[in-house]
Amino acid sequence: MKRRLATLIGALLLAMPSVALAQAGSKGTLKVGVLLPLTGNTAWAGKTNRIAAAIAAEEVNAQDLAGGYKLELAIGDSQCEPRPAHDQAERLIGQEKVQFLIGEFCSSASVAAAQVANDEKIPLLVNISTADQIAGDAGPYVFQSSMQNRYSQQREATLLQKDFKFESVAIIVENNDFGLSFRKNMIDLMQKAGKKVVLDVTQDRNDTNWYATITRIPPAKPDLVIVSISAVQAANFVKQYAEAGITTPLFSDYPPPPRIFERQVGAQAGKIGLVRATFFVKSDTNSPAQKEFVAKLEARVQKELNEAHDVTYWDVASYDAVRLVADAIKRGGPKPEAYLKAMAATNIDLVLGHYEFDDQRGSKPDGLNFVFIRTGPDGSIEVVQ
Amino acid sequence: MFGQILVNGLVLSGSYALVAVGLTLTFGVMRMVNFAEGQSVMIGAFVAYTAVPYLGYVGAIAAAMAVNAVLGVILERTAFRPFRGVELNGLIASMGMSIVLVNVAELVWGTTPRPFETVYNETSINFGTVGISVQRLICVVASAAILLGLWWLVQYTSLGRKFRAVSEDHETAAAMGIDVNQVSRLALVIGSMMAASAGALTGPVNMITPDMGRTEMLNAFAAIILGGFGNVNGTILGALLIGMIQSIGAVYISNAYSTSISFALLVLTLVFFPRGLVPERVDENV
Amino acid sequence: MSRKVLLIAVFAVLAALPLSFGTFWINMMITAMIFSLAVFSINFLTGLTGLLSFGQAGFVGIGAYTLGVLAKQGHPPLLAGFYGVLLAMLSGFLLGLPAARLKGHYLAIGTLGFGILIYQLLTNSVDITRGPMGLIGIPTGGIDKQTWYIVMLGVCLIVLAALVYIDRYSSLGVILKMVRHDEIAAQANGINVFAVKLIAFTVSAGFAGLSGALFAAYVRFLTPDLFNEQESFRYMMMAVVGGIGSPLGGFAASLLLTMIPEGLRALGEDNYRLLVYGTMVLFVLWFLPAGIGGLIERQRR
Amino acid sequence: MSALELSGVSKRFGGLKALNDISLSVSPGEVLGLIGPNGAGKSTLVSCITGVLRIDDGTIRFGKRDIQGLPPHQRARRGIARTFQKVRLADQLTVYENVAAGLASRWFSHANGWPLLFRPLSAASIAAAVNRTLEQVGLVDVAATTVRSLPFGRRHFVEIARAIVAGPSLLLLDEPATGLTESEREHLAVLVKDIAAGGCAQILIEHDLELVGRLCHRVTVINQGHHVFTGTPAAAQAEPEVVRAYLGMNQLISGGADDARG
Repeated sequence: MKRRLATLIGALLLAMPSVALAQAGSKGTLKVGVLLPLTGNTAWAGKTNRIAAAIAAEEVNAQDLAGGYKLELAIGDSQCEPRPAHDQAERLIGQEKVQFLIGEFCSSASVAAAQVANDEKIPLLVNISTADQIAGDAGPYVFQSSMQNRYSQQREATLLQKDFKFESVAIIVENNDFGLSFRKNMIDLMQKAGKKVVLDVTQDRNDTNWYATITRIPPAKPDLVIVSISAVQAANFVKQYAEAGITTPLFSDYPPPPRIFERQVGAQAGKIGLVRATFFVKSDTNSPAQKEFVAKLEARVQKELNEAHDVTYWDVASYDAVRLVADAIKRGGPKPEAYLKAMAATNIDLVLGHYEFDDQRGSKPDGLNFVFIRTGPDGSIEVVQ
Repeated sequence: MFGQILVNGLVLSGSYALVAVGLTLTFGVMRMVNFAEGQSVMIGAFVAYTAVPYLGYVGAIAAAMAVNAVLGVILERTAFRPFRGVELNGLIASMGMSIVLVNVAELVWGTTPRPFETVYNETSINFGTVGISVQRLICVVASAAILLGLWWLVQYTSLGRKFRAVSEDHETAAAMGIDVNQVSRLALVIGSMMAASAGALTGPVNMITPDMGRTEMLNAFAAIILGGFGNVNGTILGALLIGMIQSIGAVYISNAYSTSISFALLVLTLVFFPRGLVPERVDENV
Repeated sequence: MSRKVLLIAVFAVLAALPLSFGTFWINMMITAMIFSLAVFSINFLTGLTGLLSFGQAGFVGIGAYTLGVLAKQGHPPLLAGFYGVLLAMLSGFLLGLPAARLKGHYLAIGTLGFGILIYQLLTNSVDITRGPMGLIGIPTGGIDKQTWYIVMLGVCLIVLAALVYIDRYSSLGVILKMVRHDEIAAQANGINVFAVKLIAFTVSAGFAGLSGALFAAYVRFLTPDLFNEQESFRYMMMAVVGGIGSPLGGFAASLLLTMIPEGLRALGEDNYRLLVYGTMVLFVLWFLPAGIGGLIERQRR
Repeated sequence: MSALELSGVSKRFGGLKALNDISLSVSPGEVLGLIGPNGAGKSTLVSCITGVLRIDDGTIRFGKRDIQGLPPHQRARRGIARTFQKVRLADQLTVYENVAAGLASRWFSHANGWPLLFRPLSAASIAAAVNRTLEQVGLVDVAATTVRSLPFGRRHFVEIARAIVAGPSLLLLDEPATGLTESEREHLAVLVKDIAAGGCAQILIEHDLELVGRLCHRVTVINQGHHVFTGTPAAAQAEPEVVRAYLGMNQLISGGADDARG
């Protein structure tokens, strides 16, 4: 607290910030910076991610999973926006003297952090953003453990054709990174598969009024509507889709978090029989490791934020990220070069699935969990594939 | 399909009009722009959401308006009265207030998007090919009613006369013995009650989140300017136009530029009518 | 005179800070000074000429993305930055054509529209800007923060000096102020109000574009979210807190309003710090109606 | 050869005719009084001459040139200067700065005007002109004070200084004596004569007929937008048409004076 007060005063007076400098991790403790949205409209996800990461760190320290080193997390509220993400990456590196970084949630923020990390030569693990090639574009110090858009979209395309009978599709996306890449990839995947794209709409991501778009669906007469829309907006869309009384089957890209989403628009989604892809869903088919994590996190969230929480893919990814960092340290030690080599050689099973990286430092999709789920009329979730 | 587009436009227009009229009233009386209006919408939506289980929908709307009335008084004290005459400072102050309001909301209600369910969401009415949920029908009807009420208030009540007198000229109004401070406070109170109703009426159509209300406010600005700043009738006309243009433009032009489209229309209009479609009175003594 | 000494002392301290500052605070100072250029563009446009603009982020974005896109295509960064400023000025001129006919709030909202249009263009024209996927690895690396800091301080000093000169001492300043105070009187004294406004828009857009180009060159990544309307509002907030007519105040405000939120992180990584921040802005406006610039003026008189 | 010549000038606002077939001329060094009841169209006429309003019929010649097509700033650059009924000064600026602004019409009339704008206000050429004018108008003592802190009367003189600093060939004075003290009024009289002596043509709009009688070589009387009479002040007294207008006017004059005080 004293140091924090010092930071405050140091900043206010623009005084010699040497007082504000964090003492670098003493021998045996390594500082890992975690970039998360803790304020702003995605804070609800960030808050639980933070707890998930904390749990991972505790386990690492308790079970000595980092080769004799202890991990200490330093949190930066990067607000899911590029400018704060840039400044927080700078702060964690310059002030908190972290040796490793994890984050961020939104791709625009991750891009910012990736640039800083690569310039400052501090390894960053992008654990949640799914934009293609963040690591490849940013440079040798950046890895991406989340499944990139292009892979998930290929999976979705193939699964779609197994699960649905359709000749023509309407493709509706939001103009954010996954929306736009989804549109591009999905259109030619569909055409390759000989399906007709009868409607193709991109809507501005700040525009919560989907009626205009929905109005265009019936005249286009698609057999199937597939959408890629961010979590909140997806809820808006489904709500308005159901309200418009359209019966065309609806498939959604991964963003809406299972169960939380059902709590919001479960009834409407059930009415439509919404099917969507997801990286993780809490269900009886979960592996023991997953069941254990779910129990642990939900209890902890109940205790700290005192709210009933349903574990999301983002929570799992945050937990796994810390474990991945620890594992790389264990095998390579904290020296950047060795650490990066070790990270590249990663081959480990964690909660979400099996992690390996390709030569572009992006995670290989094969090992990772990816399923289709359908929302039942009562808002329940059944795993389709 | 076109009928459906018009209906969508009408719903949009309704919510824009409620926000815009609130803004325009404040501006007319105080010559100041309330940048926290969007956040007033948000607060209204959340209050209504919280009150629905206890008071029912109508009661919830009332509760939201009541709370926002208080909010209006607070806004007038913190962001407007101290800055009469230096309106740019007032504008920035209301910006500061909007930051405060968003973060208060995030602390009170959290940032998880909330579904604001009313019984009227489920059922919907169809006129031939044109369908509309009862909730959105309520939006249109209620906003029309509220706007009518405001119009009557401004045109025919003594308060309305005061409003108009003050908007014409502070000094004269003060000389006529009108308490300008009181009138300004009332303008803000009514303004943020309007915002509350907008939030409570459109809230159930979407998820409600602490960062909602921004787009509404931007479009409300467009509507106000289009109509002619400080002019209630003009503003309603402007809102109607913006809503329709957006709904039509989204279908026939592009949906990725919806806000731009309304502003493009706005700028085009301003080129020909630099003071909006229904200009406010100005005398430039040369 | 003592005031001049004080000023020199202040900038001497600023120049000496990197020696003692950690890289993070240097980084914040650099970004703050890049901000201040955009704030200057408002000082010039609104403070001096009396033209409100809520679309400055649009110009910043144009400057930034021109540098980003061209530099990634392999053009020399300096040249790319130069084009960025030029393009910003051109768009400032084009915006001025309709905007110079507008007054007060009509102008404010019209320019706000321009800002939104640019933002949505940057987001949607994926083939050029890569849209929300963002540009990364803009080839302007290899310059260390100390150098950046000194360069920015230099740039700011030059622009600041130029603005203060125009404002307080030059013939141009009087003409701009005439346009601000009373267009009819200005005309009656042979001033072509429309032309002056057009030039004001163009020059101010140039400052904003420069800010953008420098930002892109410094952080080396770009995404459209950096240039949405909220950003324009932030510039305006800094300008007003600094005292709309005072570039010096604007400079101080952009430093403080960038530093303080970071300092407030000591309160914790949650909403409370932003609450404090918002309230603080209110307090400044209550107690310094003329902004920080007002304080400086008081020293002056 | 007259400095300014209006012939058959008419101006309509929608239905009503503000000016109807007005002709007048004023030659270098001459002071023409323009009088008439409030709402007679005096200010409208001034606006037509300065170009704020476009005329519907007739011609306006300034020197050798027909200036109807020109916007206000062009006319100012060609040497038409004016003062305003309601003083229009930048009141946060100093007297010196306000007067210097009057030189704009000269700066811009240079082909290479723009570079000039970056000279300091204290540049010799500017200072010389401004200080000369300040002396002529008698504002040297307040050169460095802001207009805001000047007594109302003296602001009129600042405006006059701003108008004449660039050496115009036509000066339009719109009710300059309103709200002046007796001594200021005398000072104004001297000033007007002085300017005339410099060869500048002047049109003086004024309610104070005594002042008009004293200063003007000729007076033009207009009433409800119609030209009533032009001739020497003395002749004007005798003219029945004018007297009738006067009777109407006298009340209005007092009325006008009241406005000025209020």
